[in-house]
Amino acid sequence: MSAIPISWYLVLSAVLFGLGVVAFVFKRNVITIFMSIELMLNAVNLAFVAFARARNALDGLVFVFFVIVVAAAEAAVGLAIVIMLAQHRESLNVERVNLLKL
Amino acid sequence: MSVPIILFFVCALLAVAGAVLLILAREPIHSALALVLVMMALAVLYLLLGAPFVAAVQIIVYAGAIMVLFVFVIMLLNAGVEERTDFSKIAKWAGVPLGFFLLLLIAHFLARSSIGTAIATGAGAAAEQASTRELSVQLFRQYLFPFEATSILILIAILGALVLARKDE
Amino acid sequence: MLLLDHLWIILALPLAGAAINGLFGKRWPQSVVNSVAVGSVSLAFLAAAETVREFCALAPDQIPFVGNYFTWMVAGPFRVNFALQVDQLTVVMLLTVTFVGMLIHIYSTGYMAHEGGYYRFFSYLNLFMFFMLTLVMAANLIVMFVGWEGVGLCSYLLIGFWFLKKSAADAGKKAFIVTRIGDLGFTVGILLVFAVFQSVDFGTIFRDVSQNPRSEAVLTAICILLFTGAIGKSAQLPLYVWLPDAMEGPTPVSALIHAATMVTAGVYMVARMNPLFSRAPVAMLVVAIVGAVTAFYSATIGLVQTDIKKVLAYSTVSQLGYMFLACGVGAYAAGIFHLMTHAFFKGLLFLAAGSVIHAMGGEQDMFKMGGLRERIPVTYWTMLIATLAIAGIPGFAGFFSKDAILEAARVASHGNSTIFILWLLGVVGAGLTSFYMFRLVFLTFFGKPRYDEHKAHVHESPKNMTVPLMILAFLSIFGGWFAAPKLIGGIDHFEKFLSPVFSAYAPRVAQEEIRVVNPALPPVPPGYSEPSAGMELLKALTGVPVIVAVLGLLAAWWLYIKSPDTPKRWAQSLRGLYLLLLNKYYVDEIYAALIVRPLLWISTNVLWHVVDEGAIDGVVNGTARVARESGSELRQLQSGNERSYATWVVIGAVGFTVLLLVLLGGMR
Amino acid sequence: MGFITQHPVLVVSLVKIAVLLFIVMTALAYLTWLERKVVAHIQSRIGPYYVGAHGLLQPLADGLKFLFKEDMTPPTSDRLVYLLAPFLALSLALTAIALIPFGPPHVTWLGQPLFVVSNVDIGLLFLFSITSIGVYGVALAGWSSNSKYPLLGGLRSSAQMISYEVSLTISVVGVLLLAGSLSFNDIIEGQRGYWLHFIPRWHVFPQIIGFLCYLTAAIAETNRIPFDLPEAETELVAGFHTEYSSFKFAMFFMAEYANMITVSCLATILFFGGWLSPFPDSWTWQNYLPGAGLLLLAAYCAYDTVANMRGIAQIQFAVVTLLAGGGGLISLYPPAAAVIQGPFWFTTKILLILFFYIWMRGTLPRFRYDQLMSFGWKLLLPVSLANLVITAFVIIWPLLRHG
Repeated sequence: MSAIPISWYLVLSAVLFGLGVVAFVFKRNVITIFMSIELMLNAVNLAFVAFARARNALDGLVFVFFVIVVAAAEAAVGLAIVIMLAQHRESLNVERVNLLKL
Repeated sequence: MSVPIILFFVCALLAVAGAVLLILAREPIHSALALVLVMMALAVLYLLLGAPFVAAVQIIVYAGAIMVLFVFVIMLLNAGVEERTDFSKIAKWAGVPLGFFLLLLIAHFLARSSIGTAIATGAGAAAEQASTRELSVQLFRQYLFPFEATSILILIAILGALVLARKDE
Repeated sequence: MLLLDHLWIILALPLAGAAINGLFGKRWPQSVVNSVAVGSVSLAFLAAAETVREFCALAPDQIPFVGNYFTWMVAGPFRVNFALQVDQLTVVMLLTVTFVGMLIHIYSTGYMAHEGGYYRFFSYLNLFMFFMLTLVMAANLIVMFVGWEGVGLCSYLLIGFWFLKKSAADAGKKAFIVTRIGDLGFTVGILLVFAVFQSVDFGTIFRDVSQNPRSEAVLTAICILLFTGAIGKSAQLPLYVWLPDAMEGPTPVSALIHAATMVTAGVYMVARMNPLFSRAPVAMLVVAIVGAVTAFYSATIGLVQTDIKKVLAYSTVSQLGYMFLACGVGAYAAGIFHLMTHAFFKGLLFLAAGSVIHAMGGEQDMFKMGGLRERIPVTYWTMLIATLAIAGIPGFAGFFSKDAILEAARVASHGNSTIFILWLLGVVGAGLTSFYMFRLVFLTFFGKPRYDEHKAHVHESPKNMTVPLMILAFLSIFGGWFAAPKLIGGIDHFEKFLSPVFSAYAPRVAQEEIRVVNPALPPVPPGYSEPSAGMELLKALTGVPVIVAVLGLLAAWWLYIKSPDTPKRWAQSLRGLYLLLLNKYYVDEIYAALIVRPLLWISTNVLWHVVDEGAIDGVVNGTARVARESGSELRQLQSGNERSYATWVVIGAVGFTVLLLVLLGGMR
Repeated sequence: MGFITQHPVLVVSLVKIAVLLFIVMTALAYLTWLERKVVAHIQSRIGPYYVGAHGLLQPLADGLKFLFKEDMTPPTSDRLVYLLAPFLALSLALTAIALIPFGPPHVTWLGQPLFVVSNVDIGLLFLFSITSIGVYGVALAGWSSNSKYPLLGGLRSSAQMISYEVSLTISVVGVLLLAGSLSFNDIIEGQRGYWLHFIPRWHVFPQIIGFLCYLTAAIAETNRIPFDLPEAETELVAGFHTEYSSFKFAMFFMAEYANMITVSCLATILFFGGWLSPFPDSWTWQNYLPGAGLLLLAAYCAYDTVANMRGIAQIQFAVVTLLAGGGGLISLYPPAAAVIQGPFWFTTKILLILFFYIWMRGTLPRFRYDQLMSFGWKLLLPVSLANLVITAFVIIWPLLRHG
């Protein structure tokens, strides 16, 4: 049973994070933007777990735990907001949500 | 080629594919499914990293609860194909390339970083597995306060969601 | 040691009174306001008394007793604690202020009974007490300065108490501004003190100055600057002009602030700083000269005033002059002694005058009074006693103090012609004093009534006004008897009591002087033969001051009882002089011409039109314009488009990552 | 071949998976038969009778019917997802069963435990993670068929499943606290022994509230009556699988029954001591109970064959009789009997619970949707939470008392 370098995991997580960022900028649908945030969080989690493994300390895992919890809370509130948004203006497209625009 | 390495590559591939799909898909549901795919792959990777508990939590909470919530909302709002408006030039011309640049940058340096080259033996080595017991001990001893804090956070989140979703009489 | 450890209580009481009345008094009936105001001050007096009792139990090395409450400000070496102290000098002031203050509060409850803004008046009065006590108990110059300015503020508020009356409001402003001139000097003085001694604590300063010698020039500068403040506050030449106008305020205010306590703050300050003054002979001389000249000068003005309160005002100015004269010749004890007695009889005079005015229904012109003797006997008798006291008739408080001052001046004038002249001025001033005071009494109480019997229904004041009068009258008689034994060659207990304060840090030379004026201090220098008790008494009783006082009395009697029409004839014949005096030497007009108008012109044409409109407004508007225009430019960034925001975030992240990883050479 | 010899685990696992799949599939098929029979008898009907003796071949027939029906996909539907949904549902349902240990771990084959496909030491968590994914099958089916009834059904079921999953999990935690482990084997072994020498130390007794909560939530999870809102035919034709026909429909069908089995397995493990027998080991005769049971069955079948059966049915039943009798005889052979023990008890318990399920279905009416929701959130969740808190306190109490 041979070994997998931690760096592979880290690179993978970096790639996922980058993709998340791209998605965040690229997508226009509020919900999908939300998802891209979740994607970034996941990437970070992967990095955490990898580090935890490398330094074989459990703190990384605990952190993942917290990240997941916070993500859950965020999703709850965020989606509630999204629903409000959808009710108040018929579009989920963030570019149509521009009351702040001058 | 040994089992873990194959597994790793398969999962990594799936994850990246999922992420790309998330970007390319125009149906929100498809994006959601792609994200679920990513999460599954990550869960397997966690198993490889010898963190079965985190893997399970990942699936239960992320795939099983959060993403279901997303799907639910999408179905509720019946969110159709996203329209391709293009109001912000900067997002188009600067954002995406910069995002990729960031991606490559971080990847590059992580690959070169000292901790990156640390070797981890794959999953299956039972001794290497982070035991759930230790994890819980850590969580409830050392990280008790953050734990409580998050519980309060969740409570607040629930209340917030309720207030937002309530029909204003 | 109950109260010594909590000196702040004495301050807190009046402050609390002021706060309560000021905040809630408006809705309360007079009785409640009274009880709060008088109660707080009376308690303060009791507290002071208790403090004094505990103070007397202290060992000499514990004096001055300093109470440090909290560090107020710290800036580098500049460190100020909110500290209070008690020593003999403080004790005298404390008792005087609280006691007279209490009496005047009681008096006011009667005098102000029919006035609007009753609660406001008492709130101010209590506030004044608070600041005055702060001033008196301060253990360093800064805290003292707080009290100093505070009493100034209260004086302003109370002079302008009837702020609807323009003259009152103006008088208030005048008092404030004029004293401000002096305070400028005082402030600079304080700064200089700090610059020289690196501290503002009295104890530190005095120890320092007594141990290592300082250049006399610097000390002189300091003392003169501080004395400027005193000039302003205690209405000496040339800044006395505000005090007569201050009579616009209610009479109790004139009594408390402009006779008994506040105006004497200057004297107190000089006495307090005696270790410095004693080392600056030139400054001392200045103090003496200013004092003596003021004493004489304002006495002359007092001769011809017709307004009863104006007369008292000028007499106050002149009495203050005497105190400064005393300090100037190094007889601080005598000065403080006179301060105390003066607080009694001048307070009494004002209150009595107030009672007269009250009786006359607001009439203040003495030539519209007369023959009130039978109508208001209590007022008459008390006022008579006060007059005898101020005139320096033997046996009354004023006699002892004024005698001590003149005696000190006389002794100091040995082989010093300047001081001899000052002494001369003082003596003549004393004569004038007794003259115009008796003129006041005769005009007011004797002769036939010169007012309309039917309009003014004259009536004696109520108890709460007359009782304080009587108490003060008692004090005006016996308040000076501490010094009585000296008359028969014995010890002046008052001086003896105060001597620690003035001798502790006194320089060699100064000690000589003090010893001369203060036989209590052995050893007696050679060539000074101890005369017999009888001789001493005789000398004291037939001393020059007494003689001139009696002469003044007789003159007044002759002019205003015997042949009342003589003054008019003299006024006719000496018209120029008369007018000059009547118009107070035209000082106000001169000031207006020399200072006020140019100032107004400058501030209108230069400060207003050029500096304010041009520079300041220009800067302000310019800033606003810059902000607005840059804002309208930057607004472009705020597209309100979430995706562009996201992109900015990404750009920032990339920049930061590059910085972190590339510049800091990756993670190794 | 070398690869295989290197990794015996793979071989064994593959074989076990194959066998399990076969068993479970048949079990599913005959579960439908059982259900129909029982309900029929509850309603004093006969139920499937003519296809095979006692309708024993009915499931087979149904299966064939499904296979040959036209498989239509609505044109407006989202193809990929439409296909994905049933596969997801069924595959997940079957995967879950792979975690269930049907017998004690010490019975091994090639060094691998025989009665469980994958022996994970936090099996429970994994089981939950798999079941939690199960929602997608329904939700996606509802969405992808792009018509209103399925959409509503999908919405309902996803909402319902999320809601009840919470109380399901929480109601189980009580048991976890008692067992102090997430591994099925530990949990089961923890229930070995007796109170007062005759009451088995099963968790049902201390955790009775937890069990009731679990049962309710489980029924809701599997969309069974009285919680089968997602396919409430009176309101929305057939709920999320309205648009599905033929074999895809069958997949949903099987998935539902598979879920039932999983859930009852879990109930058995957590509350009824899994493969442990209710009797003390000292009663050695209990080793012969399986054999005896099978022989009794064989006897009955034999009688039936002779008495009532005619024609083909008679032959079929003879076969059944022979199978039962043979099985009985084999399991009377002591080593076999010892091996059979665990699975025997396990299946017995499962069968009882499944019977209960069907019984419920025959008895109870359907909830209204708002009732369902308020019941889940306002009654079930608080109760299970209270149960959890009380259990935790009872466990902690001694520690609190002395250090």
